[in-house]
Amino acid sequence: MELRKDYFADVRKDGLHEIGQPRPRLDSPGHVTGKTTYFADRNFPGMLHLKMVRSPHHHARIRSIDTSEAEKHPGVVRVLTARDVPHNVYTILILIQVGPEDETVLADGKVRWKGEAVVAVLAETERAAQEAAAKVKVDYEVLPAVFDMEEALKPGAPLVNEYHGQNYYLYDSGECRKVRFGDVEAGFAQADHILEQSYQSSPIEHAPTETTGCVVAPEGNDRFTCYTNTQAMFFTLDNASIILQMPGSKLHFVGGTVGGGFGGKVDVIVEPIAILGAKLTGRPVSFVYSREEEMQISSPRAAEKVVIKDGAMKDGRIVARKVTGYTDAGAYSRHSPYGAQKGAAHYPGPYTIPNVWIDTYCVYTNRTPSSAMRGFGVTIGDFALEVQMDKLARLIGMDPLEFRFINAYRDGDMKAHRQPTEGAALIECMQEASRAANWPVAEKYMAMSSYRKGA
Amino acid sequence: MAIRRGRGVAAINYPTGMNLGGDPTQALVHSTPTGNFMVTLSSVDLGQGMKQIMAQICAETIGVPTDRVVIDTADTDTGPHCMGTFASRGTHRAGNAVIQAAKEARQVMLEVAAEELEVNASDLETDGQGNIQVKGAPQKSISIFDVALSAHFKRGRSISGRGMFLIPRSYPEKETGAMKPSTCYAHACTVAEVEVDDETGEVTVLTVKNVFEIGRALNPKMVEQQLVGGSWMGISHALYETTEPYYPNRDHGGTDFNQYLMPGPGDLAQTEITVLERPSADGPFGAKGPGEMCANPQIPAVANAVFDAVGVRIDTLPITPERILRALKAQAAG
Amino acid sequence: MAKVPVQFTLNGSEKAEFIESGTTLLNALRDKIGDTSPKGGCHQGTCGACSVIIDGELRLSCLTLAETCNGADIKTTAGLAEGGVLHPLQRAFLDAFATQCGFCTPGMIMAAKVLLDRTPNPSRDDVVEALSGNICRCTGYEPIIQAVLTAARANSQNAA
Amino acid sequence: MSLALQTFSTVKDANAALRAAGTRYLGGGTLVVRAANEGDVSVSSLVRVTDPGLSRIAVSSGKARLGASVTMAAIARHPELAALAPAARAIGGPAIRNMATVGGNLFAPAPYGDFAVALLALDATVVTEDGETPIEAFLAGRDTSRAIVTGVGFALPMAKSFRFLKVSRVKPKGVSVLSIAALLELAADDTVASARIALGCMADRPIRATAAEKALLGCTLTPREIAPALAAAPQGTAPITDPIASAWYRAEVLPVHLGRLLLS
Repeated sequence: MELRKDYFADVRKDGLHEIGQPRPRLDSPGHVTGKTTYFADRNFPGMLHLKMVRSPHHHARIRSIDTSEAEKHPGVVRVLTARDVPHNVYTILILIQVGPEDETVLADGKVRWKGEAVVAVLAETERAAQEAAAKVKVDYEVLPAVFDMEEALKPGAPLVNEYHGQNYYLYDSGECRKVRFGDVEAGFAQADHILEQSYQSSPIEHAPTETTGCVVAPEGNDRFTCYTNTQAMFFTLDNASIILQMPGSKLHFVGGTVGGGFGGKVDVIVEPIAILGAKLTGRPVSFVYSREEEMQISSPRAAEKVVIKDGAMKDGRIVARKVTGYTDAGAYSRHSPYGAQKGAAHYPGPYTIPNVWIDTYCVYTNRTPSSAMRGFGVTIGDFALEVQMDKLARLIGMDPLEFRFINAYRDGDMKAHRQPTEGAALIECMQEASRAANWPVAEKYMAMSSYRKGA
Repeated sequence: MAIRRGRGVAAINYPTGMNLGGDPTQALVHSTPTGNFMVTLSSVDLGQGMKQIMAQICAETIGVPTDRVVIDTADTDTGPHCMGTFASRGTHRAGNAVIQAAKEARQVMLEVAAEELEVNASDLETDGQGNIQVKGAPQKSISIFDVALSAHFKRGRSISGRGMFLIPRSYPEKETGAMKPSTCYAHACTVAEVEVDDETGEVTVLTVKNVFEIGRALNPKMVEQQLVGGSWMGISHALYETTEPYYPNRDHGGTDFNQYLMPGPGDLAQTEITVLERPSADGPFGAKGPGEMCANPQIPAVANAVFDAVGVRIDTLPITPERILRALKAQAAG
Repeated sequence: MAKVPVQFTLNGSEKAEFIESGTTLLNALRDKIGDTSPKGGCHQGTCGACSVIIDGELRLSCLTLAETCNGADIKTTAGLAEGGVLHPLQRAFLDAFATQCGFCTPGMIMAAKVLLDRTPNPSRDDVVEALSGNICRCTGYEPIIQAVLTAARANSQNAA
Repeated sequence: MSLALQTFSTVKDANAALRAAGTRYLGGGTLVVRAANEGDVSVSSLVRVTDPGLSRIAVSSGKARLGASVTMAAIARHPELAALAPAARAIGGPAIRNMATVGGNLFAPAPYGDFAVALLALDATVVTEDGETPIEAFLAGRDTSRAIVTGVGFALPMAKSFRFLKVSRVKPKGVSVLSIAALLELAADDTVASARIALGCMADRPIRATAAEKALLGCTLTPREIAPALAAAPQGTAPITDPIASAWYRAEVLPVHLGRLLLS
C-alpha cells in the first residue's frame, strides 16, 4: 500500500504521536494463540441447545402445529411456539420509529418464506433437539408465492405481508422514496444521446466464518446475560426487551468480539428466542446457527433491480439521469426500507448532473428476508451506475476515464438531494488511478482539482 | 481457444454512517490510579480493529502512548450506548465520542498536574511518552503516573470524561427528497484487468489497482488490511457470489463453503492500493469510514473489463462463466 | 447416553475424559477439555477453522470422532507458544497484520505449521495449496500467505 | 437416541453390525460425520473397522491394490502411484485428503467423487467380502450396496497413458465443475488404439463417455481428428445442476475441457 501524502497536504496536520502510526493490533496476540474469546467459547453446565423447526414452503397457511411427540422425546426440555412469545410481532427499526411491526419471532398462522422459524426446540443435546425437531408436525396449506419484484407490484399479485397491506413499503412520500432535482424531461429533450439500461443482482450472503448465535445464562436474580455476536449491542438488547416484554434492566449483553459481520449480524434474530428459552427453563441456552442456516436462513444482501435512463451531450456532459431502484426485502422489512432510502440518497453517484429523478422502492416478495450488508443500499447501485458510465462513454465515443472527469462532482456542486458537495476527492482518485494503471488521460484532466476557488 | 484480455474502470463515493433515526455513540474515559486510561464503550469489533483504533484515538487525545489505554467495550452493564458497528460508522462516530471524553479527561489531568507543578494548566503540554511538561520548559515536568496518583489519593479528583457524538436525524423532504444523508464521503477509483476464456466464459482477474480516499489513515497497516480484504470481496461479488444461482428457480442455494463460491487463495488478483487523505471536517482526526466502500468499485470495474475483453455486457450479478458463455453464444449467433 | 473413555495427548499433556459416544473431537476439545482454540465455523469440513494436528497430520476436528483418537498426539494452536514465546508463525501473523476477526486464524496456523514442518522452504504455490482448505472472509488471503512465507524465511535463517 | 460408534477388528463383524437400521459405515468421516453434524437423524449408529489391512497399499507386477481406508494423502505421496497423484491431490484441501478414503470416494455423490472418476477410467474392481465387482457395475448399484468395501484393484496405467483433469471455479481447491479421467493407448503410428474415458458431474455418479471413446479410436490427437469425439462427448450424459454450475454449462464446456485434456 502506498500512502500519498502529497495530496491534500495543505488541509491535513501530520506528525502526530499515535494517529497515523502502524501500531500493532492489541487483539492479534489473542487471535494467533487461540485465546480470543468469542461468544461460543463460553460453556455453562446444564446448557440447553435450541434448534428451529423451519417452514418448507415459500408461502403457506399453518392449519395446525402438533408438538406432542417432540415434547415426549428424550432430552427435550421445552418446545416453544408463537403463543409463548410475549410480543411476537415485531420489527427491529421500531426503536427509531420506523414501522409497522411486520415479522413474527415464531410463525403464527402463516409462513411467508421458505426457512421461516415456526417452532423452537430446547433439549439437553444438539442431537436430541434435532431428533425432536424432526417430530414436530406442522400442517400447511400452501399458498401462491411471488418471487419477482415487478410481479409483486402488479395488481392481483399474492399479498406477501398483511402488516403492510401491499407489496411495497409505504414511505411518507408514497410507494417509493423520491428525489426530484431540476427538470429531468427537459434534460432528456436537450440531450444528444439517450441510454436506458437495466441492471440486476442476486442475494449475497455475508458468509462470516463465525455463524450468528448467542449463549444465554440466567444470573439467578431474574437477570439474563446474553453472550452474543451482534453488531449492535443496545439495538439488540432493546429489541429483545420489546419482544420479551421484559424491562431492559433485566438484560445484560456481553459481546464485541465477533468473527466477522459484514452487516450480517444486525437483525436481532437469535437473542430474543434464546433469552425466552432461558427464562422459561431456568437453564443456560445456546442458539447458534448451523452453517446451512447462516448461508440460507440469515438475511442476505438484497437482490436489486436498477433501471437507469441517461441523457448526455456530445461533449460528454450528462444532462439528465433518471433512476428507478427496486430492493427486494423478501418477506419482511428488517433494515430494507432504510437500504432503499439510502440508495435514493446515493444516486446519481459522484457526478454533478443538473436534472435528476430518483424513485427507490422497497418491495416484499416470498424470498428470504434481506437486510444490511457491507455497502448497504449502495453496492449494487454503484455496479449499475458505473457500468452505465462505461456504456455511455462508449456510446458518445469517449475514453471511459476522461468521461468521468467531465462529470465528476467538485466542492460546492449541488447534489440531487440538495446538499452542497464538501470534501470531494473523486478527481484526485481518478488522477492517481490514471497513473497507477498507466491509463493516460488528457493533461487538462490531470490538472483538475476537487477544490474550487471560493467554494 | 482464445484468452482475451480487457480492462475496466470505475469511480465511486460512499457515505459515512447511517442516517435514519439519528446516529449516536457515547464513550466514557477514566484513568486508573497509576495513570492508565480505560475507555468504556458498547461498540462492537467485528474484526476490523475497532478496539485498536479507539485506543490510538484516546492515546493521541490524552497524550499518552497507545499501550497505556485499555478498551472495555460491548458490555451493556458498563458501556454507554452505541448504535452499533455498521454503515461505516464505527471509527467516525465512536472515534468522535472517544475524543470528546478523552479531551475532558485530559483537561482534568492537566489541572491536577498544574496544581502539582504550581503552574497554569494552559501552560502545560504532554510529551506523548507519559509525561506532562511546561511549554517551553520541558525540564519542568511530572509523569502521568504521578499525576494519577495525586488525583486519586491526594486531590480527590476523577480524571475522567464523557463523550457523545450524535448526527441528528434528517427527514427527507417528501416531494423533492432534499435530505442530509451523510456528513462526509470516502472516494475510490479502481482499474481492473481481466482475462476471459472465450470457450468457457471463465474470468481471471489479473490486476486491480485501487485508489482510495479515506479522510485519514489512523493506522495505515489496519487501513491496508481492510482495503485489501475489501478489494477481494468486491471481486468475489462481481464474479462468484449468490445464494440463488438459478433465480427465479430458488433451488440449489449453497449451504457450505464448497458451494457458496468465493475466490480461493489461488485466485488472487495482483492488488495495488494507493491511499489519499483529505480529512473530513467532522471526522476523528479527519477519518471517514472506508470499511464498506472499499469493496464496491471492483464490481463495475471487473464488469467493464469483461466487456472490454469479449464484447458482451453482463448486467446481472454475479458475472458467472455461464452468463458470459451464453452471451458469447448469443453474440456469435448474431 | 453411553459414555466412552477417551485418552490422548493434547499439546504435550495427558487428557482422559468420559464422553458421549459419537462426540466429535472438536466438541470434546472445546466443551469437555476447555481448549477453545479450534473453532466451529461449519461442522461440515468446508471451512478449516477447526483444524488440528493429529500424529503430525492436519485433520478437521469437526469430522473426527473423539473416540477414534485414543492414544493420539494432538496439537492445537493453543499449545503452539512455548514458555510464553510465540512460535515463528504466530509472530509472523502478527507482524504481517494477517488477522482481522481472528476466527480463522487458529486453523490457518495449524495448516501452515504442518506445511513448514515438512517443507521448510515452501514456494508461494506450496503455501496456497497448504491453506486451500481454510476459509478467510476478511483478509483476502494475501496477508496470510505473506505471513507464512515470512515465517518460513525466519525459520530457515534461524536454522542456518 | 444419541449417535453411537461401534468399533470392530474385522470386516466380517462390522458387516453383521451394519445390518441394523440406522447404521452407517464410518470411513474418513467426511461424508457420514458431516451428515450427522448437519442433523441427519436417520443415522443413529456408526460402525468402523480397525483392521490395518484396510489401510494397505500393495503394488506388484503392474497391479495396484488399495485398501478402502487408504487416504487421498497416502495415494498422493506413494511413489508407485504417481499416475494417480493428480487425481488424489484434486480432492479437498490437505486436511480433507488426510481423512477422505478410497472407499468413501466411491460413494460420494456428484460434484464429489473425483477419485472414483479416475478409478472408473482405470476399470478398477471393487472388493467386498462378497467378492469383486467391476467398478461400473458397483457404481450403478451403490445406493443399495450394504457390504463394506474393503479395497479396489486395478492395473497401473503406463506412463503418460493416463490423464486427469478437474475443473473448479475456486483455485487451487474447489469442488468440480466437472472432472475427466482418460486412459489412452496409442499405437505405433500415434493413433488411439484404445480409449476409456470417465466423467465426473456429468451424472449423479461417475460415468463413461462411451461415444467419445469409440470416436477416438484410430484418431491421432490433433484438433481436427478429435473433433468428432468431442462432439460425441455429451452423448448419454445427464449433468448435474448445483451451485457450482448448471447442467447446461457442464454440457457446453465438456467438449472444450476434454479437447484440452486430449491435446495437452
